Amino acid sequence: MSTTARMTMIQAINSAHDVLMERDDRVCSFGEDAGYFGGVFGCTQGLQEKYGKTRVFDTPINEAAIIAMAIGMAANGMRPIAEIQFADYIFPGFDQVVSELTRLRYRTAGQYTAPLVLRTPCGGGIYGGQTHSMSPEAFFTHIPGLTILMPSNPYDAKGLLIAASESDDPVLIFEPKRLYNGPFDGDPHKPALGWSSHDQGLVPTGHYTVPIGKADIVRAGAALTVVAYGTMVHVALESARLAGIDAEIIDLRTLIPYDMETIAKSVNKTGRCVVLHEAPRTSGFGAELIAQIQEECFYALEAPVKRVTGWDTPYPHAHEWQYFPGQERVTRAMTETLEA
Amino acid sequence: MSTTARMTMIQAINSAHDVLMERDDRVCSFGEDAGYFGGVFGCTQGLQEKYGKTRVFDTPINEAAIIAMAIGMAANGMRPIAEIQFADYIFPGFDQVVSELTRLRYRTAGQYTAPLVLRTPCGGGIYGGQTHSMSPEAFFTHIPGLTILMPSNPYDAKGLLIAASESDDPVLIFEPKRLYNGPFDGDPHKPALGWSSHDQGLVPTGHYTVPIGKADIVRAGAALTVVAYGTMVHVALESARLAGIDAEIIDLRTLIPYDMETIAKSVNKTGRCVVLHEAPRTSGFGAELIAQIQEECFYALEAPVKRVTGWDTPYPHAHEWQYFPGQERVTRAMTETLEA
Amino acid sequence: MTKAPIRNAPGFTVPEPSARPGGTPDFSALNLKAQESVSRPDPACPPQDTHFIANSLIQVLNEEGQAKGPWDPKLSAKTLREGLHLMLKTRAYDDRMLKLQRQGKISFYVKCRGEEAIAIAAGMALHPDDMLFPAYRQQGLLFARGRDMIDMMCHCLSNARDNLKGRQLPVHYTWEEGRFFSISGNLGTQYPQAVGWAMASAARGEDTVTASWVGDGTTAEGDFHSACTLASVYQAPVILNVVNNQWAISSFSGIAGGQSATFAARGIGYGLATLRVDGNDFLAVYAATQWAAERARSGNGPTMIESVTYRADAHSTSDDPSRYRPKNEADAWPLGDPVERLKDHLIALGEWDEKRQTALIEALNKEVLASYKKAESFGTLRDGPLSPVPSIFEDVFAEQPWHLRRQRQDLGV
Amino acid sequence: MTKAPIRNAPGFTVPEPSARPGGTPDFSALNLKAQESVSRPDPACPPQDTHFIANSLIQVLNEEGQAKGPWDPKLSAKTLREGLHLMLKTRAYDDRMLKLQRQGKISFYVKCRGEEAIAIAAGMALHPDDMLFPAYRQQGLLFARGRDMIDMMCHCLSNARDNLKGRQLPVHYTWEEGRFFSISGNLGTQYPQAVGWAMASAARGEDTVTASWVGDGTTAEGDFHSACTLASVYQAPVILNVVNNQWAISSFSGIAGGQSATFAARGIGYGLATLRVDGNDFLAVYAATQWAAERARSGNGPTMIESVTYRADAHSTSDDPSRYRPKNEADAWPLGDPVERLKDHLIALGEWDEKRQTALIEALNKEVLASYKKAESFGTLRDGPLSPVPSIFEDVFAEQPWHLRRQRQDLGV
Ligand SMILES: Cc1ncc(C[n+]2csc(CCOP(=O)(O)OP(=O)(O)O)c2C)c(N)n1
Ligand SMILES: Cc1ncc(C[n+]2csc(CCOP(=O)(O)OP(=O)(O)O)c2C)c(N)n1
Ligand SMILES: [Mg+2]
Ligand SMILES: [Mg+2]
Repeated sequence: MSTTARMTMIQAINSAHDVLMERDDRVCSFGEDAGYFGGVFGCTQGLQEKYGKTRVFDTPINEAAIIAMAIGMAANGMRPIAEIQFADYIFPGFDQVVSELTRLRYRTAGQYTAPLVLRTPCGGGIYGGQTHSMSPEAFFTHIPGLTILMPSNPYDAKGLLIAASESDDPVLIFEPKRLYNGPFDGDPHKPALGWSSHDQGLVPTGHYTVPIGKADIVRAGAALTVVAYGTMVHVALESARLAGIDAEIIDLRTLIPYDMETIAKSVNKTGRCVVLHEAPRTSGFGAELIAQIQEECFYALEAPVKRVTGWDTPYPHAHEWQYFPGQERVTRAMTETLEA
Repeated sequence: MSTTARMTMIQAINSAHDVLMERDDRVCSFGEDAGYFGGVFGCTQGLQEKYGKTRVFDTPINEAAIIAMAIGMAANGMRPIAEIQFADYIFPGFDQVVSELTRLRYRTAGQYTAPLVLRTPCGGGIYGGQTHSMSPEAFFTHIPGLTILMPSNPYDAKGLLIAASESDDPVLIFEPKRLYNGPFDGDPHKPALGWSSHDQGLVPTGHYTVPIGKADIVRAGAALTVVAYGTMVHVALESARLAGIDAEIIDLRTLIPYDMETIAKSVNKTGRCVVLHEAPRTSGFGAELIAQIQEECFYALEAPVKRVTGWDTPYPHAHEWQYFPGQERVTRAMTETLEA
Repeated sequence: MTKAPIRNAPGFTVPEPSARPGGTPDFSALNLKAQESVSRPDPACPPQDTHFIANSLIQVLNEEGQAKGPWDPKLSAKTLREGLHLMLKTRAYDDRMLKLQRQGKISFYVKCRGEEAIAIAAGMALHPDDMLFPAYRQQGLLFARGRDMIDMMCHCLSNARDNLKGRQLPVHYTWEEGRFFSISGNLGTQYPQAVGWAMASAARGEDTVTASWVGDGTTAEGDFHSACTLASVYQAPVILNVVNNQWAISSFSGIAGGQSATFAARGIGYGLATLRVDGNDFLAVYAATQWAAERARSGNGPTMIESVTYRADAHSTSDDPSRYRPKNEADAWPLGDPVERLKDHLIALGEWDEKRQTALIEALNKEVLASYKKAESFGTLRDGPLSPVPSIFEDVFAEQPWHLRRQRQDLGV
Repeated sequence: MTKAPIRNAPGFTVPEPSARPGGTPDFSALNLKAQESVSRPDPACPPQDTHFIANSLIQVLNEEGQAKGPWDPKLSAKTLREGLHLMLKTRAYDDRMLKLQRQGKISFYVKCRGEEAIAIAAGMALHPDDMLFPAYRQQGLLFARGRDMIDMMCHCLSNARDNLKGRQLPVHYTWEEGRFFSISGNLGTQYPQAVGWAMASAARGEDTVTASWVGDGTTAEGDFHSACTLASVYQAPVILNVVNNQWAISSFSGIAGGQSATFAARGIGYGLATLRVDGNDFLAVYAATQWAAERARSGNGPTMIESVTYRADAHSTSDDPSRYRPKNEADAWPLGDPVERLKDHLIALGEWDEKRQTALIEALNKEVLASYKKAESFGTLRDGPLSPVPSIFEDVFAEQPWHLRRQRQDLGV
């Protein structure tokens, strides 16, 4: 199938489910409000009607139970895709991820595996307050055995979800909810954009994959390297454009295992680097990237690698835009890095 | 009281409880097997008999419940010290730490606070396999609002625990269980040492504190800086001694908020740095330290900062000493950093 | 080895509500027949003596608006009128706040329409020193405790006078002065904390009781089990309320196990005292709360109370229930509306009339509007003023550590 | 507001066992009187019809060694002898492994003395295709399923033939071929996973049943609640076993809420079928398992079974029970020893005698020793050989990513 269609990120995720479930009856999908209703963001809408209640269904409100159930089903030959309603609510299930999901293959020496996908909307920018805005990816990047993805557009969202479900490893996908209905460049005062005019809003209707472990250079440049993922990719693009900086902007897409080859090649070329994420700074995923960058690119670096991140506080509600690492802070970090 | 006594780390922790409970009847202590039995490592032995069952008691096996109960008690004027039997088992309570404990002061604008201490034995070196060997500190360092400590000897263990309980913030203390009964320099073939001949095994019997947020330079040196904590402090000391390297070795003691002033001063002086921890490498706490060091000491650094860590795998049982970042690996990293 | 008969397993069950949009709701499976004959055990009785109530329903107000049976708390007309007043106030407040959200003045809101009796009756039955750990749908407790409405609105407006400094989403109230704990966005987390709070009170020899509330959906969370286990083991002076309003966003109570057992029955397994009560019956909720409070206060341990009610409105301002349940489902709800039922009772007693009702509603609407005018004068989320920007770096720790100081500087504030 | 009577709260309760070291144990509160008269509902009955059993006790073997009552599974003498054989084998294995741990040959061990009937009878009553999610004290299931003892020992020795490549602590068996899941060091985590497994089986229309086991102490974990909730909502073909052996390391069952209700009663709150069974009665465990398996297999949903037993030995090789319970407590245990009781029954039937018993034990001891000699020839933890060092970097992911490849190189292997 080579037809394409304009899709929002939500539609692209929905389409990925549809493609997967059509092809493989081991694929099933569940979560809080994810069955009949199709999810509070609508990512699984229409699927229960199409595939029936034992393949698409609602779950009790217990994130540990959802993940544990998914592990049991996956170990028993299914390919579950489970939705955690908000990334902020994944922590009751953290133990099932750390102690169980990601160790099963290892501790059984391959006798049992749990190839499943957990999807969860993350990130701020929607006035969601401290319990609907978290970007908790860093916690998960420290867990051996977990593949972690974060798409920044509909095309990648669908292609990565299909790749994730077809992978033999457990995969956690963070979906930046601020991007569900359109790109967001960090400026809350602009009118909201849809995906309809965006390159990556054109999505094949059929099966395709975006490779796990491969970053995407969304803007080639020579002055400095910006490593970003999720919403921050769009903030980086717009900040560079506005400031007229010839940045090479990398959309990581896969957080674990991250594409160090692409990063190192870029930093070795530019000699300067800024790392962005919405999550708090201390022990955020940026720390890992920087530790690795300074190790591999030490002699090429002409300035310290800067990070622009959320603050080390809970995500405040009213001061959303003072918390969110927006264009002003990104531009300043790029400029300072160029001038250092 | 200025008397001192020879204590193991277990005895020092026990003594800290005793001093605290004697002085302040808001202090109470509980955990799985921590009441009548006094804890599987004996850290709270004798306390129930002395202070009674509503101050020292056993809990159901539910780490979320333990932490939640402690939050409720702390918010209601107590000063609980709760034991999590092994750090590997703290994850069922992760949500209570991330979403509740560490946000209470913030989200209530100071109307409610939860000043409490969580203590938990961590780390490897005891053939405990993947569920009795974890060093999960990095997960917690990404949570705003949590003070995190890790002592490397009896003196610090007692002084930090007293400081923690007297702090108005929630404090998580990781206790390297390999050090409970004696220092361990990373060589499993040497006969086990006790604390009796170690400087820091001499502990005041009464009240004193070790300041939170202050690192300890356990060896002054000029050739390079080693940042370590817990068991790795001893491994670093012995590795430097054996290799005859004039390392400046910093025992961090407080992980959050870490003593960047001491680290930066040292690295600016030596120009070279190695960071050590037992936990897996990717997104370990070493990444945060390195990201900050390269930012603050960039122009002083003469070589990339190296990390010596556990591998990005679950902690294997039989190959304990191939996993543990021992003397050979530490020495090699120091040497390579000196030669880089 | 034995050989079991080989049959084709029928797959697993996914519970379904009695009706979806377009269908006809049917609540008969809930067994909500008039139950005024449920006996009232002594509040100091063994828990087992209450377990039959988990499969029954405590009701005081019958269909004729009369108070009947052993659970009648025999409240004065003054108290009943106060209850009605507070419920109507809650409803007037809710309606206004919804409008404000639609106008973009506040970012989010959650109504409790149809569930007013649960918070108001409990709030009145408890002692002012008793501690409250509510969920987000018990705003009535704040009114019952006499919180200033302007303060509540300032919180929802996230303005400069928000006592939470704009840090929390609207309706996530905290009010220390009123012994009202902090509402968490994370479901159920406060339930076991309430038990810890109660234990600390008991350890100090205080005679206060702690009460907490979760929804039917939230009973599925592990923290529900934590609370029940702690309460059972330590016999803490705590009241664990389950507000079964039939829905958890789009999931009906069956998705939390409500088709297999009542939620009150969960308490049986822990040896808790268990009451199941008509949550739309002000007097029944009052009586059950009073019973449980007396039990806890006199050292006889915890009680679980399921209040059976119906979420008459959307889950929140982000929700559209017409997509998952029949539009008329609220009307089909067999337990009626709590406000109407208390009003009818007062009228039947000759202590109230429709004219006073209309006047009261009007007065409350005016009060709410006037309060809002005042609250708005302290700012709105959209137009400010908000709490000072540096406040976002405060209260993370008791004292600001170096890294937060630097981050504040980095923001230039 | 009402004013409750002001009393001094008595503080909270911390449950205590009937006796501590030096004291005299008393198990009368457990209500373990002979209960051979407990009726046996139809396995397809509504869950409620079983709830009375949660507060009773299914027993088949009476004090005279006779099989009585409606639960008697009427097994052949051959099957009974097989059960005895397997229990004795488990015991012989346990005793040898303890010695080996004391000699430093293995790093850790957990015995199941006194609880052999629970695993062996269940293992025999289930179908070989049924799936097992055990805790660490059901090693008997491996024997019941016919696992090679040498393989089990190789795992415990962490040697080159350990099928887990030395990655797990001893006794954390996995055996895919025998449909035996991976034992986790983390308590309770596998319980809700078992429900998920069962749901997948049911979704495919298979007629297999999934069974899982946790200890009394573990029932307190949130995952216990997760499993019960899932089982209740989806009516999965699963058997949820609680092995109540009175202790959780040093904490007696009261610290898990066992003084407030039986553990079987937990199931009532979820509307599960609930059985409480004499765990030291081989026939009773067999019958209960058979009942629950038949129920699940025929699409009638989940069952919770509490097996009441006693942990006759230390928690593990790291434990010293004399520090927290009376030395003679095992002797005071009213339900006796499962091996002795089955032996007495067989003797009473004229199908066994003391001589054969002695001979069997001797033969088993020999078998175990011979197996050990063989197993040891494949290596020990202390002296090797172990699985190859590079294996520590394998099986983290399906394929080794770059960072693990580098780490392997860094280790020089
Ligand atoms: C841990 C967690 N998971 C999921 C959510 C999202 N969520 C918010 S309200 C809600 C439904 C709660 O239903 P119920 O407990 O019945 O309370 P009700 O809204 O009916 O009052 C859900 C799933 C959450 N807030 N926290
Ligand atoms: C999550 C978790 N918390 C704590 C422990 C430590 N621990 C191991 S066994 C045990 C006691 C378990 O008791 P029970 O469930 O009764 O099983 P039994 O040992 O009696 O068979 C404890 C607390 C653990 N393994 N996992
Ligand atoms: Mg509800
Ligand atoms: Mg036990």
